Amino acid sequence: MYTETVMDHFRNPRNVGHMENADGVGQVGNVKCGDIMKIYLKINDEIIEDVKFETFGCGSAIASSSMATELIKGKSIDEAVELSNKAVIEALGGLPPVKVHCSVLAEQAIKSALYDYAQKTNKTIKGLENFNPEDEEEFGCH
Amino acid sequence: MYTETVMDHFRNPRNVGHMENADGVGQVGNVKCGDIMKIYLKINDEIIEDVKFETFGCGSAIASSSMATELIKGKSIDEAVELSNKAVIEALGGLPPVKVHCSVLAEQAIKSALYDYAQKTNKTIKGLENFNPEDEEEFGCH
Amino acid sequence: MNKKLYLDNAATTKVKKEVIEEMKEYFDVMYGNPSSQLYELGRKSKEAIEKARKEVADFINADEKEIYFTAGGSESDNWAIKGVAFANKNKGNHIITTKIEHHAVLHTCEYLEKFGFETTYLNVDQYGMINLEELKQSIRPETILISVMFANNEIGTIQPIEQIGEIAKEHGIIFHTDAVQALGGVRIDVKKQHIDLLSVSAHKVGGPKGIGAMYIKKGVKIDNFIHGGGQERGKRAGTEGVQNIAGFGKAVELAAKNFDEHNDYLIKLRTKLIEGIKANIPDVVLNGHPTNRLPNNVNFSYKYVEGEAILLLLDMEGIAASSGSACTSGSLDPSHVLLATGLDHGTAHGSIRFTLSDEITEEDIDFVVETMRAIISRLREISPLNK
Amino acid sequence: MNKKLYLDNAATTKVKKEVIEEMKEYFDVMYGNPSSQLYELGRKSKEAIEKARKEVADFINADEKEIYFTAGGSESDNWAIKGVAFANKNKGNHIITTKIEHHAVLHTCEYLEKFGFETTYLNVDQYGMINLEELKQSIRPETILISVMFANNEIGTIQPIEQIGEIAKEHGIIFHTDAVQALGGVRIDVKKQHIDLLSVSAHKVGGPKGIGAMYIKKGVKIDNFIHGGGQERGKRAGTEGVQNIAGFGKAVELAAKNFDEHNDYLIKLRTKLIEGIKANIPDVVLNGHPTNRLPNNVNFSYKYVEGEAILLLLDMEGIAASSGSACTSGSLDPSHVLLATGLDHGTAHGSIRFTLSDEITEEDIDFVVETMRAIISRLREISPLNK
Ligand SMILES: Cc1ncc(COP(=O)(O)O)c(C=O)c1O
Ligand SMILES: Cc1ncc(COP(=O)(O)O)c(C=O)c1O
Repeated sequence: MYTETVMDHFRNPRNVGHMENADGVGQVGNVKCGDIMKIYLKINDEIIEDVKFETFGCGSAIASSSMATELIKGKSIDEAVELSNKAVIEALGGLPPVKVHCSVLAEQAIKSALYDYAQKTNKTIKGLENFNPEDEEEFGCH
Repeated sequence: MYTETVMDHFRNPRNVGHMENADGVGQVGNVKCGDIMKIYLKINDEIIEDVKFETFGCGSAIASSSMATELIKGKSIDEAVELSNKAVIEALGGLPPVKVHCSVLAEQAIKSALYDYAQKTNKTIKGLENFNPEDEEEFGCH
Repeated sequence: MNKKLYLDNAATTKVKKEVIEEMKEYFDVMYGNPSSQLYELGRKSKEAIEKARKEVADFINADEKEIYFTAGGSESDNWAIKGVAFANKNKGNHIITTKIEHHAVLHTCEYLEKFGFETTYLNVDQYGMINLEELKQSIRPETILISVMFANNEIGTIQPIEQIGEIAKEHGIIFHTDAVQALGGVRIDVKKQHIDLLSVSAHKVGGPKGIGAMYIKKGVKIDNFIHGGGQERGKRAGTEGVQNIAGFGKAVELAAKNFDEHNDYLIKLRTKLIEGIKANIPDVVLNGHPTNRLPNNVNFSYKYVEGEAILLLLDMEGIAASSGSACTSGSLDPSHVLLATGLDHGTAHGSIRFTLSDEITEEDIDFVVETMRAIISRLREISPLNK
Repeated sequence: MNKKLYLDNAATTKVKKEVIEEMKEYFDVMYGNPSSQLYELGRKSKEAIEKARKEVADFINADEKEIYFTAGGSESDNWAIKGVAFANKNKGNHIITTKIEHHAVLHTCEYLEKFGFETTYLNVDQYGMINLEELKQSIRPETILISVMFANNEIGTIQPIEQIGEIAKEHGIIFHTDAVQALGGVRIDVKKQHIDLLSVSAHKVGGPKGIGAMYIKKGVKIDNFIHGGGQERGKRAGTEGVQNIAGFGKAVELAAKNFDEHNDYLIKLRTKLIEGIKANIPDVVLNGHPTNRLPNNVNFSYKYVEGEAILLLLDMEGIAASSGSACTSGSLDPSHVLLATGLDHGTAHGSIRFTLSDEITEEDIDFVVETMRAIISRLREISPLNK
């Protein structure tokens, strides 16, 4: 049911872990729905120097987190903000329809972390003007 | 579903055929129900010297006719009148429940033929006082 | 005893060698539950089901998503009729079917009376064909379902399905057809024939017993029949009989592959048997349509004799067939189908159906004709009728 | 990769060798239709069915005449509930069942709402046991059916069936039990336990998929569910899946023969697995009753991790199991059974069910414990929870 890339990122997730003194942290999802993603960013000169994630969730949630972190690592904030769930799905070689929400969560988690960074540093990030980290709470499960 | 005796009497029915100048003829059943039995009797000195039957019907109808004729052949009228469908079933080694009516038909056919003999000869036969060949028409099928 | 001749293929068929082969591994190698997609055994089972679904869909020109596996023709018929009735009760309570349907349709319609549904049973002519004018005239504003069988199981008559489909469509009425006997013997094209629901069963085409399918055209409003787990895309609950489904798929694949060749051969045999019986046995009546009939179906009534007795004598010669006689079913009346074609009870009692298969040869047909000639003449000697 | 360990025997079982052996000849040797009693092939099929019927009847202390074959547990459940509801509507419209039934029961009860029926869903305690007092208090004058499962498919909890039967009997209410999971693992005695209707399925006890049975106590008022031909003494239409029925009979025969030995062994394995997991993995919750549970069922929740991820990693180690996580079923919520026992959503998402079989050894159990220890600790490292 999962592509080889999904399985690879699930089995050997990249960028797993906690980060002390992160410049931005975002967490989305909730226990009730069975998916929580937490993203930590280390940002230097508008560049995402390092990224870590922790995820509670199914295989595709872990793989989506892993892939999403890979896709933004070393990229500029502007590039990271543009990361869409579609891009994550594409990079994973596809996700089953019932798992698409995992890629959405990954996108949201990264935006959340960037938002947190913007808040902490009093910056505005282009593309996050309308983003509200509270919003996704309203999604309900899936 | 049939005993060996039934199959034997069906395969090699005894006393099949038409009889010219029979002393008594009885026919019961109807085409609608799929069973007609016709019994011919040759009676001499109150003894059934010969008996023939013709039957339109299923295997057990033919076997019942055959067995019933065997059971009364050479017997006295009094004995023949006492032939019950149970005796036919017993002699056949049993009949499936849905086929019991075939043995009833055989009993009725013989009684009918004896009744016909009694009518023709103006005799009364003990045991046939309450017999009415028209009755069985009311049975309906089976 | 002679070679055994199985001539009751409308009752059920031998499971084909290739089908058994296909089924094998799903017993103890690929035995996973198809709902378990998270391990390999489950995924393999699911694949087997989807492969079979495609075979069935392709064979009747349906989309795979429109095929649902069931426990057989009877469940499909029950589902179609009850499902449509209960889902469309707000629209109406009237069903149209025919007098010659299988009991799975007739008894279901009768049962629905207790829920306030009414059924019109269309007449058939002496060949078993319905009258399209009568159908049109039977349609009421509250008619929600027309259920007419594709081909009859006893007399083999094939109905004008495409025209019936058109009439149903014109009136916006759901059209179900019981194609259990038609599968493999007649071209089925659910799109061209405007069919909304269609019932089939594996064991009539060389597949295993106890598995069938229903075609449900996308968008047709129908209630579920077996509620429970999410199998069959939430429309038919119950752990799938994977091995049976795989076998069904294979049987359909084979039927599709050899369709013309197979049926041409059967029609040749059928013609030979019909001609042979007509030429050699007096006082017989061919039941069903002379040409518009299933390739494998030969049904005659033999006057003055009764069907069960014929079957027993045939069995002794190693020939398996079936009869429309009441005596063979334990019921009171002979076949409702034969009576609907206008046969009198007596004649109906003396009917025998032979349904042929690929395994039968022309020599076998000669043997059947000769055997029947002997049996009928013998039973007529015993019979008091026609003397 | 290691040896493959199939630990999802509650989902379905491998078909036993002896069962396959028993089924074989009904495909292409004894392939007759059991309704065709006038030739040998048909009679042989019928005999096979009646032999299997006796096995099933004997195993649950029923009369042969009280056993009816169906397409599986789901059909049996649907038949029991709809059949009783539709046949007894004049007496009342109230059904009592539990919150932890299989969907074949729950969705059927929900469906019946549209026909005016009402259902009370009994609560269960943390172990999954119903409360007999609550049952008694739920009974109304219009209650026509109590349906309580014998043993639960997810957590293995066994209900006090005999007491429930007594209560139903006292009140003159029909008692149905879904014994699909109980068959083979718990002693079933329909007389002693006052059971009126009971559902079972072959594929949970080493038989083939797509065949089941219903016990209907003599005299219980129930409508037919699949209408049509006269099969199953006129109570369940459709050409019988003879090969499947023969296999079911054999599977039951084997289950009856090795009952104690088999279950003692499973309980030994179960105990070892439960103790092993408790001793080696922190923050786990045993789901279901500690002792009053199916011999082959082990169900734990592992906090801070999600079930699908566990299953995927187990699959890589060659272990097949199942989970109560929503992610494995495509549904929104985790298992309704686990939630009914009071688990919070998060914990419920992290539940894994192992269901054992004879083929599993004690060494296998050690391997499972060690594998689970590694998997859980790895996933907890990835998890943001409990840090
Ligand atoms: C408790 C219970 N009831 C009913 C069923 C349904 O049985 P089947 O899959 O044979 O339809 C199952 C198994 O899936 C079950 O575990
Ligand atoms: C026309 C027709 N409909 C329905 C059925 C029922 O199919 P099944 O026996 O698979 O339930 C049959 C066969 O028995 C049939 O011939």
